[in-house]
Amino acid sequence: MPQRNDDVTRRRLLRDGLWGACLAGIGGVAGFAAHKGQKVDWLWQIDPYKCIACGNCATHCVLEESAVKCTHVYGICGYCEICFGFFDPEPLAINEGAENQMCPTGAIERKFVEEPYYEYSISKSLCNGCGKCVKGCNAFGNGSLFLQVQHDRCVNCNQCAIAAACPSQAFRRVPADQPYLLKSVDHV
Amino acid sequence: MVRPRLILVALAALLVVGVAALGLERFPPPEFETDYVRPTTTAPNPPQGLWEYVDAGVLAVTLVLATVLILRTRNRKLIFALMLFCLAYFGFFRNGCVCPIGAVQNVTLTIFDPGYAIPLAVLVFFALPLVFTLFFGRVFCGAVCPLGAIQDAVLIHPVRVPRWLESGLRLIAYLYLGAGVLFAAMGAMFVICRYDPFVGFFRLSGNWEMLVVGACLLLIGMFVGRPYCRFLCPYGVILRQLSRLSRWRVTITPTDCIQCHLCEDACPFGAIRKPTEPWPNKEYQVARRRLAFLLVLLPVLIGAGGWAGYELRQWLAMVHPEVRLAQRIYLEENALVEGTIDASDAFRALGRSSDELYAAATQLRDRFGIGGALLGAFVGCVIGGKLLSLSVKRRRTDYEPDPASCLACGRCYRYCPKEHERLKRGREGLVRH
Amino acid sequence: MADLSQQTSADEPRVAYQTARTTAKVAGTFAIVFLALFVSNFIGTSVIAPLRENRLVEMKAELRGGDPTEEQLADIRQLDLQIRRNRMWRLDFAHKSGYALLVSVVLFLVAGKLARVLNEPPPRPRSIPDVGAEQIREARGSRWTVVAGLVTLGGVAALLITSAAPLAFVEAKETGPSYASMEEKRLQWHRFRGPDGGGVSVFTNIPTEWDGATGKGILWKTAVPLPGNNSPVIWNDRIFLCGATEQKQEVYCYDANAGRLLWTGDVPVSPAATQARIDPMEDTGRSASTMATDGKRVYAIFVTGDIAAFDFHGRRLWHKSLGVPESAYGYASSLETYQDRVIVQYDQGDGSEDLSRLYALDGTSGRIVWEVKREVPNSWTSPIVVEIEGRPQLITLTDPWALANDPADGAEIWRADCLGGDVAPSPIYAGGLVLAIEPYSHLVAIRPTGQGDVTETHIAWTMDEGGPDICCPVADGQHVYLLESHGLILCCRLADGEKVYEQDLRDNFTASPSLAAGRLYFLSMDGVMTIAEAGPEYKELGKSELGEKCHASPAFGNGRLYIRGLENLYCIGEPVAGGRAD
Amino acid sequence: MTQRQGKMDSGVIITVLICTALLVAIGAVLLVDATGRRGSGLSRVYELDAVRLASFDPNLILYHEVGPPIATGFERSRALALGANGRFYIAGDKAVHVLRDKGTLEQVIRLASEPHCVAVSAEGRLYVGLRDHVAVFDEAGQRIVSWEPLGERSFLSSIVVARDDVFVADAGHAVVLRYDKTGQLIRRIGEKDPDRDIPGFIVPSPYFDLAVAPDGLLRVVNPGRTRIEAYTFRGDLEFFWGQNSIRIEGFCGCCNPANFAMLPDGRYVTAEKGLIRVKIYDADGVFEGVVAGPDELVVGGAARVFLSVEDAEASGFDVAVDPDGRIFVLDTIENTVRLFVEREKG
Repeated sequence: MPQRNDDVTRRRLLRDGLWGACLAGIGGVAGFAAHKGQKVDWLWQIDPYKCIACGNCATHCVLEESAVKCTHVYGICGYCEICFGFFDPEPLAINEGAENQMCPTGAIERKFVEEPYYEYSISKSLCNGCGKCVKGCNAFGNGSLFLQVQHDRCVNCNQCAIAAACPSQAFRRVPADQPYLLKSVDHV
Repeated sequence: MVRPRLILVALAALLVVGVAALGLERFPPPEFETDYVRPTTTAPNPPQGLWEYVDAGVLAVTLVLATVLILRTRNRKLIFALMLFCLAYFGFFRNGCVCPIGAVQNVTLTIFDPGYAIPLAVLVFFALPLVFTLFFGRVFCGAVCPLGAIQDAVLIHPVRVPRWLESGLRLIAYLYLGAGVLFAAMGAMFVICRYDPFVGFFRLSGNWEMLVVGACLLLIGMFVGRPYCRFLCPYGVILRQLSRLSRWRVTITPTDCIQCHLCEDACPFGAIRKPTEPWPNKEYQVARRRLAFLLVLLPVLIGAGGWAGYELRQWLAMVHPEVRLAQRIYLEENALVEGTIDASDAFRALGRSSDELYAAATQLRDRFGIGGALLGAFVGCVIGGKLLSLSVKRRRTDYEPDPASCLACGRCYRYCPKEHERLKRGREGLVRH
Repeated sequence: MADLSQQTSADEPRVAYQTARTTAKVAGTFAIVFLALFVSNFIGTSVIAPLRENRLVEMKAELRGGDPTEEQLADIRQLDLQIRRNRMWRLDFAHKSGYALLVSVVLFLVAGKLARVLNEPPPRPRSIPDVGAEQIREARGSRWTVVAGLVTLGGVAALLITSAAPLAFVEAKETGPSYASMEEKRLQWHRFRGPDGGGVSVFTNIPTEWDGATGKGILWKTAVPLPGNNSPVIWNDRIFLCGATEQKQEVYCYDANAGRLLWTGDVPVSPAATQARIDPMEDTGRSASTMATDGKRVYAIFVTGDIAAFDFHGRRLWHKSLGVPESAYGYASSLETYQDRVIVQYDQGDGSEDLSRLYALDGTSGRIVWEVKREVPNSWTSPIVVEIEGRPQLITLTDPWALANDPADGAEIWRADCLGGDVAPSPIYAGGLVLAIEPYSHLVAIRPTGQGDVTETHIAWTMDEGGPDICCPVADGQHVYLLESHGLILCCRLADGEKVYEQDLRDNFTASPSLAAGRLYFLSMDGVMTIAEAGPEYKELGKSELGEKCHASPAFGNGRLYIRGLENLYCIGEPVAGGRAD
Repeated sequence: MTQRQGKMDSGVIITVLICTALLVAIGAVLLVDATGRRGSGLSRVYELDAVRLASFDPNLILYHEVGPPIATGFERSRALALGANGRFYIAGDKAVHVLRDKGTLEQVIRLASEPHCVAVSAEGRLYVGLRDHVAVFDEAGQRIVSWEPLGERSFLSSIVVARDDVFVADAGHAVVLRYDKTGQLIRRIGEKDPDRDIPGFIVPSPYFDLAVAPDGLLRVVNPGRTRIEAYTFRGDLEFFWGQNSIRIEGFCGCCNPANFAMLPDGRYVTAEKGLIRVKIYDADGVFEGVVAGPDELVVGGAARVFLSVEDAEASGFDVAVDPDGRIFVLDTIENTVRLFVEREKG
């Protein structure tokens, strides 16, 4: 039946055409994407100037222990004796007693440097990224404490769960060769 | 005349009110008398980007291996072993991110967001399985995809899903793909990743809700073969269509079908199609009329879908955080809700003007109008096309897997007597050599 | 595995099967146990830990009052340590139980799978008698499911489309901006003396006869709680007016059809005003300024300089003080709206201190959108926004300038030096001319098409046979009618200012004359409305008495006339008006 | 299968299991809080309740705001000084704006860099403190002289002109410099000196204010110790007062008050950053009352205090007092000058 043969050839032609079109389509999309520059990977990071330290970082991370932790830039720190990132707003006394500390996980260490300066540092293993100290330091201090995604912990989800839940849209993708958005220290 | 200038100054003054001060300067830290040295801030480096390329390489190798195992060696045990390896590597070892399924969104965002581009590795993850599918059918699904693998591994007691139910449920995947692409294009959210049910298992950590969803899907997957792949997977939708055109593909029998019926129930995914029998004459007439009606219906469905999608733009846009924020701020400003939320507090603290926000949100809403219309048209097209394809009589003389639905798992091979013959020949050949 | 079963003897698979089955059962049990542990740990983290933490907060709060003892401090430290230890322990436990769960599940799966494979029946095809029919059935079933899916999707979409869309802010933008257009305002009485402040009603069905004593023609009458000389403003079926005493400043919204008081809005007296002890002239009162609405919000300002905005449901959107105005007789300028802004003419002082301002405030927030400083003394006129040659102009009268500003940004368009003294009658725009009155002196007509100082170039004519000190003019396109407060009506030709007639009503007036359907309405302080035909000669059509003293100008709705007496608000008209204006 | 019955049963069980799992899965998907609408869910130990911390008895408010705020015309306003003639001198951005009483911009003095502080002498000369040096301008806004720069580390934060002297607070070096009017450095005041019982200033943030009191002594904030110290012009520490507390009678945070001014009768007007509040202390440093609290000073009130980094850094409001005791507050967030006057008693 020549009729049927014709039919089969036509169908095959159509199929081949479609096949070629699909291949070309994939190639086109891939080519477009490949030619857009930017060959490094993306990571998630918090813009400290947008962050309001709402606490979502502590609980919305897909990791049991959040990948977001407090970061301290010493160059901005005033080494205050009475640090509002360290002390409860209404401390009973100015000492390191648990009742006077602000950090609920006890992750901030206070170390005497010299009269009247104290060094504060974050134990990353204890910090859960709640941002309570960030609020205190921002409001009263120099803002040397702020939250950052720690890239040794972050599993770099394609859609960061905290980013989706961030009320101030402070999360953004950053190129992997500049993985942190640290507050700048202009004078150093 | 001084007045106009003063007005301008006053206006300028008014304009800057509410704009938070920028350009903060840093105040020098104390000068220490002791030899105290200021520590530098530690910011742990991200894992080396090299892994990405290793992943891409492993993907390529496993795809080649999968193709060989599925199409040439036809050995289910080896396929299963490869699948377990991929599950272990891409899933548990590499934490299942980025996977080709999510990469659809990255590629979409690349196309629509001028400030975003994807690294080569992600591009390879997106494109390679597609190319392989175009040549060899769904070998990616069969042996490489970790999400498929985890489901395949738990499949213990397969039950048949009635064909009618399967056809209906499959629509969800199309919708999911459409929504995933739309929201990615708008920069709203990668929904496919946010609602990935299995990645939590790979990481042994996750939001409990999604872990529960994953557990439920796996529970279902013990009886219904690969529920995510068949009814939800957005990437699978693309692979289905490409697989229809594939050059080489899985065949149940290595040679000719002898119509022994033995493979009939072999496929846990309901992908094996029986030979067709001629319809009664009456049915032909009905079918022809139905086909004509559906052909007319198709453009109507596309149009209606597009219209509905456009009309739904306000709902769709609510997925975008900017739009949600604008809505909230509007409600608060007009005293339509009580109190504030974190997002509105943050908005005010950051000193953006609400008009600016509304303008941005309105623009987004309009873009969602276009996107929604396209999504609607796509859904209409899918449903119309589905109805059409269900109304066309296909001619099959043998038992063969439906190229679209076949997940290339290789389970059916051993059901075919011809396959046993082939294996036997092979063993004999081996002995002969 | 299948191959294995084929090669071994019959018993072996049986044993293997049993073993696999038992293993699966044991592993499954373990999995359930670990799952339970995992979940209980999760519950511990999310329920028990917060309870402890809250207790810690309470303990800290208790100590804050007095001097803490050593034991109390020790208790707190103990609890704090416990909480933190627990947290680490739970994290660790979650990790371990997670792994254990994973291992047991994997074991269960492997064993279960093995058992299944070992026990698998050989492939046995089902015998289907009629494959063709089954295929047709299947296809039909599938089609129906797809149709069902389509219907579901369509239903959900329809439901969402027809229900209220969530994006109110776009909605507001889409249904036109969040304010009424000038065209819409034309059908309302949105400010002092209605659209353009001209005192002209677009409705022709305004009542002409009533009697307060018998109640004839009076649809309703309702008491207004606080005194005020401001006039009602109307938006559809709502009437707004306000009143004030030294302690209280209130805004009232009445239902136009029944006279029911719908809501009362409170505008706090600012402390500055309390302290300043404002003592306005009695004729002015504490609430002389008429409110204005932009169709979405209403605005009120009081003699104290306190200004507030309310939505139509009575929610106060904002209030602020513009500073206590220095006004000789008390601040009395009424408000005007332009788009979503409220325009405040805030002339005060004696002109030497640079106190006077013209403000445009954002209606939604009260923020100052623009302000113009003007070196003019206090005045009592009200601003009008009128469209002239397609462009809106904000016209204000001061001493000595008649000024036009662009309501969009406050930029001055033109000014004419033509007034003096305590200017009180507001401008009107009629027949292409802006008409301004200098009390006791003259009426001046300015062509509002100039730029800059137009004193020399754009004054069309001046009629200097006197000018009212309180009442604003009204014009019908041919003539302009002036009403002096002792009752003298002065009618001039609009084209050239030639006097046409004079008529003395022998009564006292503070309400400005109005015009509806070619009839002039003059409301005397005794509440007597004289209605006369507009035209080149005076022709009285009748008089109607309200029986209550009236200081405020009447407001005109569709078939209705609203008059504020000293104590009551009257609605004059038929029970069912001829439909709504819009 | 051997038992037909058993198979039937397992079919039912499987169907029920699948349906249950499906329902649970759908429920869980709906419960996912992808948008953060449920908040963090952290317990009360993680709360920093600004509203509670900032609350105080409203009866303590002795002042009220008068008139609309006057726009400074700056994007970042820094300091406010009052001239003898009722003029405002406002430093900000890269200029000093001179405003007449009701806010008319009279003069703009452009500068090459950002001014940090400004003072006007009785003769009408304008002393502007830039980052590391003082520039002097005449009444017409012409630069007369720039004094010697003080070095890389210096950060001038306040300047005050007495009869013959000019005092400059250098926050970077935590020292007060006494100059004569020609710019000759006479003395460094307040450097740590155990022999003279001077503890030294602690200045952790760029706020370090001073003033000359009617009693002829210099008053300097020691922000790190949250107190105000009185020095003679020769640099002897006479007395100090002030306690650290978030309660209304104290100065809160690491370093406050950020700015202060002296009322004509020797009382103090203090402005705190962080928890923004302006308060009155009597001449002995006993808390008297509040001019305005966070709710009066900031849009959004105390709740906003802990949110914005930029707000917090810009929250060092400046205060100035005119001879009638009216208090002008430079609102550095909204960039306006706001006037507060005393409420009538009773």
